[in-house]
Amino acid sequence: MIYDWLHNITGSAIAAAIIQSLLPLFIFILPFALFAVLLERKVSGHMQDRLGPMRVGYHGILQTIADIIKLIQKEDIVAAENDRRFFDLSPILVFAGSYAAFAAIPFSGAFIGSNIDLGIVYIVAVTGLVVAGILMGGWASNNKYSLLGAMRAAAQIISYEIPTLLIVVTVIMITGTMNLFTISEWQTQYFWNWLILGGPVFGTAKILLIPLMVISFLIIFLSTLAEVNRTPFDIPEAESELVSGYHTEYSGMKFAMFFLAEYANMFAVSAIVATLFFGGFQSPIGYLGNVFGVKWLIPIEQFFWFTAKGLFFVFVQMWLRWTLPRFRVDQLMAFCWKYLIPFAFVILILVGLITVLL
Amino acid sequence: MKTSEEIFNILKEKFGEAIGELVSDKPAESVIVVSPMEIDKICLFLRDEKDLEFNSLMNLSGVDDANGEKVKDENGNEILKGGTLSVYYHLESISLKHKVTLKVSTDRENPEVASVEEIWRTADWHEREAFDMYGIKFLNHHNLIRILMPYDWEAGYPLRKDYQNPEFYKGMKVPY
Amino acid sequence: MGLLDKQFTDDNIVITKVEDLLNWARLSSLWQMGFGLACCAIEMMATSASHYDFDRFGVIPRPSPRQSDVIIISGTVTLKMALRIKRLYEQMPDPKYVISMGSCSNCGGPYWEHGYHVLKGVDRVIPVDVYVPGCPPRPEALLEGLLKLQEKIRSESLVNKSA
Amino acid sequence: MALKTEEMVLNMGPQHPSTHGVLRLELVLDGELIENVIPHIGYLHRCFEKHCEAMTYPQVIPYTDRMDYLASMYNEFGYVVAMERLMNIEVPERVQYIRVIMGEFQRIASHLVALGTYGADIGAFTPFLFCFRDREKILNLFEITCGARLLYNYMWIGGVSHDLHADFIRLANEFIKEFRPNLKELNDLLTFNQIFIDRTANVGILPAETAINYGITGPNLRASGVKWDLRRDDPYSIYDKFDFEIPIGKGEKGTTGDCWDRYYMRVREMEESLKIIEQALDQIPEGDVSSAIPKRVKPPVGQIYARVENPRGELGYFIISDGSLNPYRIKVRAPSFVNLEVLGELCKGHLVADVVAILGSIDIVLGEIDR
Repeated sequence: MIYDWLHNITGSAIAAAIIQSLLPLFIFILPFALFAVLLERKVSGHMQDRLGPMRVGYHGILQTIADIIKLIQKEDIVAAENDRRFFDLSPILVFAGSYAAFAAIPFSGAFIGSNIDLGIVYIVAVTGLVVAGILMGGWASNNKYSLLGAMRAAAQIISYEIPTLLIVVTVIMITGTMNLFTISEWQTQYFWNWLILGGPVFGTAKILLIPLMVISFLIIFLSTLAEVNRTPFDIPEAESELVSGYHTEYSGMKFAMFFLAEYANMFAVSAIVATLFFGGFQSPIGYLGNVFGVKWLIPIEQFFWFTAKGLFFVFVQMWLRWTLPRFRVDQLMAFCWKYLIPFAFVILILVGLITVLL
Repeated sequence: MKTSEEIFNILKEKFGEAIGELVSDKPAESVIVVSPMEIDKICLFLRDEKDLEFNSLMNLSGVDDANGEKVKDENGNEILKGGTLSVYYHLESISLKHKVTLKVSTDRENPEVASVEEIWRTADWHEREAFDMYGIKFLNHHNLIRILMPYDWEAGYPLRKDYQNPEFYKGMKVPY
Repeated sequence: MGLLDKQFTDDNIVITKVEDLLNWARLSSLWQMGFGLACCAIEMMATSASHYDFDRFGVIPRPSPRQSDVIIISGTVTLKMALRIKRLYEQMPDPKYVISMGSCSNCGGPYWEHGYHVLKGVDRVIPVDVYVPGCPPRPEALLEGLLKLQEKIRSESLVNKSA
Repeated sequence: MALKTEEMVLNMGPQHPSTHGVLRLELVLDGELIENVIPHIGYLHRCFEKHCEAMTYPQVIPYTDRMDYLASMYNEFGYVVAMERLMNIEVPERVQYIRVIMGEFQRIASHLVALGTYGADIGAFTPFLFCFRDREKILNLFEITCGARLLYNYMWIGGVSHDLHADFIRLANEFIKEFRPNLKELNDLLTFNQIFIDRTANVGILPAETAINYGITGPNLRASGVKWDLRRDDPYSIYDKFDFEIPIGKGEKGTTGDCWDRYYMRVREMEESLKIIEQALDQIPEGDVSSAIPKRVKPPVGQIYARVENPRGELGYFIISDGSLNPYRIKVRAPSFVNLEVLGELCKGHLVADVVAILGSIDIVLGEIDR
């Protein structure tokens, strides 16, 4: 594990912990956010018969870097009517919420920020901070659009946490653990052992589980989509209605933090979906490291598979964003309370029965 | 289908004095001149009478007739004194497919016309526009305020023929 | 200008290099305020659309003035609108730029003489960086205007304010 | 006892992503429910009518372009029809055909913008760009005809400024062939998307009675189920020579006269326009396009109200001539100006998001509202 290795070379538990906690930020979240923003623009461009950024670096690869450097230079506006303290705190809280989630995400067999036993519950809990941040920002902005956006966001995120949690509980019943690392390990090696295909169990249970798991996957994917405010659930920042929702009043780096948090969040929820249903860091087709007997290759391969799966779901999110229109706020709530939650409950009960009886 | 003459005769019979003349010299369309204070009753009749059914007001336009005398004001600008402002109503029946044009003329110094806003809701903004541009006051209009010009525009009614542009508006120079 | 304004008194090699980096970032990421006024706004939309693709230059529309760098005044500015434009301009964070697109916002255009309600040139209320002539300017003209603005930003300096 | 809540007044515009220009809406809200919508217009008042009085008759044409800048060709069309009636000019047949072709192309281009921006209002950004891609091809056709992309000054009193380019008919036919599949693609992507239907069906229902009383015209009136099209009911130019249908709203996905109907009306009108263009391209005769253009436009004393079916509804020109070279008074009956009035009525009891949907479905152009 990285921590032990760091502990060995630094000789200090605190230093090792600090370095380890910063690692995901620097080796993963920041590069990922830079990459994802560009990817978003490229994907949207190509879907719309355009090219997207072309002038900054080869095919615009430096575009986001330019954006960030520019945002650093921008004036940081705090209007007289803003509630200064909360206005400043909000982007930090939002970013912290999505960043903290990365602590429990198992990137590979050798690299997980903190291998806590309550991993999945921790992630769901800590992303709740985001709601507080958004509400704070919307209120402190003292802008009616921001306020409406924040209210919508709070209602939406809290509602959609329920189906997410129900599905998470379903998964916990099958796997018998809340530890994300163990859940990943449990869906060993090949893709037929992934939970979406019933997990590494055989017989009647597997056949019964497959349709349930497919539906659970759809439910959790949709509800996590709503939790990160992506189309078709992007009503908190609905551009055509609320200008840009809760971050209307933010400029410069504070806005960049919201931006960064959004993309970090996108990956976080993709990672959760991938971990729960698609084998986490496990390769679908076995490891080259095993074939050639090179043990140190395996964690790297695992890291590759994990990011690939995560990026795939991020891509799906973008794909949806540039294809679908947006729900209305009441339809969004109805969708959650009238469809997702009842379905999730039924699945919870059925899976409970299956695990008890078979 | 009814021609303007037929409609004119029906109106003349019904309203008598309030109906003026029928102007119909080619190539112009024929226009029925009516009294500005009776226009609302006439319009209501035109809308509700069975074989007329003018259910749509196509257009309502104010016109400055500029038929008063020209005098110089204290700044040496030419302004018009006296004369009339007119309002044209273009009515149409979507079901019976006939049209008619009404015209009212009112005093330029104190232009007052009865509002037809209650009869056709579309008249609301048209009348506000005529008020905005010519200062014609539509009696019984529920919200007769400026519509295109700023609410605090004080320099008069721009489409009148003797309108003078102000030099400044809120610190911005108006002329080129 | 923004945070770094007036904090350097003399020129040296480090500052020049930093300057280049900062200018490069600014000019390659000009977020435009999604705001159209009149006819020119349609050509501005056409410029953002597939055929001309503003996004190639890093220009994306932002709905909020707080997050935009450049405001394109695309169309006739009326007296009623002028004060709002001034306000929007004031709401944008520094460094900010203005492109005046089309004859109307340059000088009143076809409405210069009898337009009793038209502001004859947006530069009477806010400072303009680049004027794009035309009625309306073709999308190519607007792109050229953007390139001119980029050129202008490239020569900006931390030490001396550009004229 | 109901909880008493305080109303909130939300100002939407003049700078807002989906007010389609510089419109300001004052929304009186109870939470997210609309209690009242008060439109404030005039932010683009460019004094069209004052300019007319100072210009000669042909000089007015460029100003008509700039009113409804999405349908410039049709604005000119209306003005020249009015002037020709006033002056009693017989226009060569080729000119009539060219005008109809241009007018219908303009209708398609204008509807494309309407549909695209409507998609963007609802939250789907991609259809917007697809629509603009197709519109660009129509603009190319206009460009080879008269050299301008947006504001043409093409139709003159008694004729048109240039004859068709030698390649025009071939290119137009190519466009039609390309455009039909694209229209189907738009339908698949947006029109029949379930989320889109949920957002627009049964929203902002406009009954026929109300529509007529408010003077609504064009696609908005037809979507309410009234078969009223000036191309049929008050023919001008040569529209009586073509075979086309007038689609009306049937409430397929909800109630007749809802937003979806108004949206779909435009899709179907584009199909009809394509039919008209195809017929016109087939039948167009040879001839001179400038033979009837008068050297000096000096109409007799009189007044006329002439109207055409603009992409947005009834565009009427009320022209008073005093026998001189300048018009005495031109008043424009702008379809958007009249159509927008009904907004408050439609929005009551809906949510904030619906205001955007309803406003988009009315399809307004501020240049025409404020003139």
